[in-house]
Amino acid sequence: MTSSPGGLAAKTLPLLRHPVLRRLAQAFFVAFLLMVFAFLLIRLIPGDPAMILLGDEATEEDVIAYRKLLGIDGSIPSQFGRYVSNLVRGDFGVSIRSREPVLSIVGKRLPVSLWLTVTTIVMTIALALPLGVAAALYRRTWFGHAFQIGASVLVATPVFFSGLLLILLFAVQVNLAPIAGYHAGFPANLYYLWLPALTINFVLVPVLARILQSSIVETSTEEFVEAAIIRGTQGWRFYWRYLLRPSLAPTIAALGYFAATVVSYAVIIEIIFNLPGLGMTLVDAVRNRDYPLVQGIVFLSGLLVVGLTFMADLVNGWLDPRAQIR
Amino acid sequence: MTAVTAHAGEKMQQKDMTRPLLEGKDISVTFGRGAEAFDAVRAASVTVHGGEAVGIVGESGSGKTTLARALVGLQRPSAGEVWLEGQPLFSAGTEQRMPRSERWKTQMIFQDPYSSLNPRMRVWQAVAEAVQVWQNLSGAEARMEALRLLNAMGISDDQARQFPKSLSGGQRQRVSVARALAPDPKVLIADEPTSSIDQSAQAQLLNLLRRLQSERGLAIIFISHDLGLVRYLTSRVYVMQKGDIVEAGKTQDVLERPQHSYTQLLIDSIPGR
Amino acid sequence: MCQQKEREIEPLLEVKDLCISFGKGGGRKLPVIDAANLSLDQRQAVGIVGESGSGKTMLCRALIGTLPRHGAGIVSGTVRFDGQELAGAPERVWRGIRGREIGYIPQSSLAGLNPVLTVETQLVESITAVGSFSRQEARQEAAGLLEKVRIPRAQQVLKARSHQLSGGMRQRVMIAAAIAQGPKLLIADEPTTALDVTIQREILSLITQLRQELNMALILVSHDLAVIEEVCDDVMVMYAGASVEAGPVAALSKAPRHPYTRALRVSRVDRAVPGQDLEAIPGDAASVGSWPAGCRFWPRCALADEACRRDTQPALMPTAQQLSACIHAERMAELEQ
Amino acid sequence: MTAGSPSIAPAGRLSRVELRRYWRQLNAESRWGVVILALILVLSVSVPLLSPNDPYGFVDQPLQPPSAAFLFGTDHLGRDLLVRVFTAARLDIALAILGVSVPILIGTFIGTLAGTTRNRIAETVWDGLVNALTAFPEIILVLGIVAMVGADIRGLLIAIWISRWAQYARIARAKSLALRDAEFVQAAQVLGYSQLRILVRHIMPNVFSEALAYALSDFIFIIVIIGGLSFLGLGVTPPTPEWGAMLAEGRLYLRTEPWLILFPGFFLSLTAIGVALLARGLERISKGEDD
Repeated sequence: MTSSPGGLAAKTLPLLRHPVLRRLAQAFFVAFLLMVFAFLLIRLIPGDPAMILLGDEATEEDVIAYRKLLGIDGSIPSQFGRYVSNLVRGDFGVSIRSREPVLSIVGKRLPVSLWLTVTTIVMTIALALPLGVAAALYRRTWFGHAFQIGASVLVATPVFFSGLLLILLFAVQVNLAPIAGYHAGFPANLYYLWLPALTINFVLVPVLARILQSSIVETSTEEFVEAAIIRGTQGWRFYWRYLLRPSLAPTIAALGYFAATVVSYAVIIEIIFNLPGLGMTLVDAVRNRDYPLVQGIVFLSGLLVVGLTFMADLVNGWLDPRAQIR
Repeated sequence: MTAVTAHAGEKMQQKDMTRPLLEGKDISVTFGRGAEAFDAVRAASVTVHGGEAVGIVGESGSGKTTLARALVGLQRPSAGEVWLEGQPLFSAGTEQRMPRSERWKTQMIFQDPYSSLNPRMRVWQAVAEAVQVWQNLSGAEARMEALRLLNAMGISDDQARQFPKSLSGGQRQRVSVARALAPDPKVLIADEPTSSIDQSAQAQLLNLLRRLQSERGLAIIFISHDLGLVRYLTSRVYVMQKGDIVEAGKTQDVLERPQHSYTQLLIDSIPGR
Repeated sequence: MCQQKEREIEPLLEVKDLCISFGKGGGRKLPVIDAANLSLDQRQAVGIVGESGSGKTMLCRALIGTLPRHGAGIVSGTVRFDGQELAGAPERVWRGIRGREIGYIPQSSLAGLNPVLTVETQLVESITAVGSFSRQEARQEAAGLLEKVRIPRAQQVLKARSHQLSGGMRQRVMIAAAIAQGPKLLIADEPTTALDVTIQREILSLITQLRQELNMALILVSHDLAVIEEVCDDVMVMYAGASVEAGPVAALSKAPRHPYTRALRVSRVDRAVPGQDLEAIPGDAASVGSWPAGCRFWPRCALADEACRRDTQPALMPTAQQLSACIHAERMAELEQ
Repeated sequence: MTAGSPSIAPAGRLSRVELRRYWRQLNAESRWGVVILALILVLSVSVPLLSPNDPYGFVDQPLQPPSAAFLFGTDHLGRDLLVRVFTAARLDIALAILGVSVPILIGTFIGTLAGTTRNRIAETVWDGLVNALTAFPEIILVLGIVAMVGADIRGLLIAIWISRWAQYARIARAKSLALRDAEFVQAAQVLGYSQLRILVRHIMPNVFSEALAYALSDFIFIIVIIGGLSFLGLGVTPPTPEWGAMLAEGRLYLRTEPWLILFPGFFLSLTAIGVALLARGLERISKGEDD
């Protein structure tokens, strides 16, 4: 992540020299711009959205009412002002279809998506860390070569295909997972979530393991590793202090970045596995041209990623003091 | 030995009467603002005459590179003026900028041979580009001229066809010199050009610079932390410490009778002393 | 008894006809060193001088047993240290040697310290590797080490990480870590390359003092002959993977018996006359993988003749007070005119 | 594996000798990538040309398993799956190339400009813009734009263009920031070259090579987005043959007629795998690894 916004702010506000506060200020700035983008999204609609929704036979009153519903009545600055003040008060608009507040729809559907995301990320870490370390340590053996080829193959296989294949294998042939569906409540939901999470990890784990692997390989050529070997540092202490810890920073940073990818893939995965999460809601909303609902979900998903990235940054700063001085 | 120094002295006297070719007057460079501001260079004045080689010595952080960058217009000084051939090129007071048409007169060779050539251009192209921009030649003529310049620097036609990555550090620095000479400049500023090349390549490069100075009458500002190099190549020297010029004078005098304790420390630190 | 006697005459370290290649297994081997010879006694200081690509760093790695990490290995030759053969020694043997018997200061002070650990953590590792110390004792020992390398405010430096220290300070910490286990031999690979001249002077004199205080032998690698002349008793000159001359510093500086050594001396600017050309070595240094046949130096040598081109790289032979790998060692006087 | 070089589409002015030289510089991974991509290109050109069957036409009973007459079987409407799979290949690859090429041009241009200006406030706003745009989960942003612009090929492409350029801008900006301090750029300034010349001759080529490397991995992502959105019914829609849309159709027959998803899915994956192998191979060559 670039640090320029914080850099400028640090010049003007001494408080922002603290790295955590600086990151926080950055996150808020980005969140504000997310809001602007979400606001602009609805202006991409060619023509009059109200007319599109109502058709040609709409009455004048209906069109005016719809414009109000969509927040596109009045001048652009006043629209934006209203939009922002509504958002701040937690009003994300109303679904055109169900007339239910966007926030309450999201509130109902979000837990499923969050569970999927969290399950996926936990699984990613559990799988990618050992795999990356092994791929680095056994780089020149058959395992290392198999890892390279296997990673390229898995990374390139689209989730909606690998998802179907996994259903074919685990749900149809072996019956270790349900074909689709969801049942709320931990830990029962894990039964429904492990296969979708695994599907996303088919793409994510190779990428992350590769980053960790090349980071470890790079670290291992550093002088300080040689110095540690020479002064006789051995065993787990050597691996943790000299190979893994200095290499984790880029991996964690990537993990924060991949939060967006997980949320992305979750959309398709929810459709395949029939999970009633935000992704499914979004796809339905797109099909139904439910503009406010689409707008709200796009904005909130961005906000979610900014939050996750912020957390990854914090962990990163703690792991690697070099990151703070940049 | 005596004949050489006498000759050099004579030359110096001659030059002292004429006005300097390049002159930096009271140049200051400040980085940052407010509480974090620090002066990289403080009111430094340097001059160089035609055909003269002048040294700037100092350790890392002394401001010598920043001063050089200010002289070629790569760094905007916060105060001071740069004069070339009696004409003001830049003045911090008027925010006047160095006109592009004047730039060719002062050229520079950089410290890192590995980043001073564009990795996507063949060696001859890098030189031919400079030739074409400044000498109004056709493509084929520029290529011939570039190869001629490169050959004079000891780069063969075969090497000129390569990309920089297949050249050694010493060869790259000589390519940099060829490129800097393409506009036929009057002043050449060399910023630690030998600090990251091997000793045998260093001797080749130093010979080249010395000949450019004595045979073509090129004025050279040689920046280094190594007093040995400065002693060999220059007749006058400025010693910099933490942004200030703490001592200036004829190289021989400064080395034999240093007035400032920092100069003395630098002299004592030369290996083999 | 008999062994005891032998040890008295045997040098502390003897490297004989060492060949090192990149790559594993048969087929594609790329030699980086093919005739390195080095000998050093207890408490002696020997310098290794050579330009980039001459193999001097690889030789150091062979002496601390880290060649495999760099994709290289010893092909032939011997490395005897303190009566023990180290060429091809298993990792188990190296663990008893590295740090304890042979200390090492790496090339670049910038990357020598782990950026995520404090100085204290790394020094304590060094200290506890040899004996059992309590945490408190180890910390005290670490502070003592920093004092030994003349670091003021040791407590503050112990808590620092590498990016908070200056280059000179980092290199002092590296020296402290290298001497922590009281080695008999200290290897310093270009320890001052990235440092300012004034700091370089301080570090070199620190190394010299510590060597005397702790009775260590020293191998100092540098591309600068002047640095070596200042610190060392003997010097070994490397060119393109081979030792080309070795002997007392004084002999090599007064009457070099290899044209390359001579060229290194006369191409220096220190004693050159301003206004006169330096006697530069023509051409470029032979790089790894493209060594010429015959004597490696012949394409750049004024003495070269048919014999130099035809034969293989000559071995070191005694001449005057030193060893030289030039078949025309006796004709060296010609070059002085 | 090392057998003769594959016939890559029109070689232009490249001579046979040169092709062979390039081939020799490649490592195993990138060679596999080239072979796979060449195979798919050849099949996607030749199969629809040579086959007597129409990708839209009814040719036999629906849901026939693969046989000698219909190598890939027939789909739920009785269309020849083989012809459909390779007609889809043409569309998917063309769309992916279109999807990559516009963002790389726009993004690199904007990013390089942003990287070469020295205005703190502009930089701050710029950083925020790119960070915000790249913070949106990619597919969600694409879906959002498609919802507004329209769920068809045009909407899909516009959505990809709007959402992907920022990645290239980010890469280009980082690279040009680094290049701004490179000594060869400073040398160009000292030589008095015009800003335009420095930008076009010295900065752009170096930025572009970095962007191209990214473009290969982006190609994979974009082909997944195209397939993914069509799979969701929001991109290319039936009856147009498109891999993702075909998977969506075949999904209903997953238990009983799995070949309906296996063939389109396999060739979609194989295309992406070919590009992935090529990208990885080239990356390793440029890094200087050759094991």
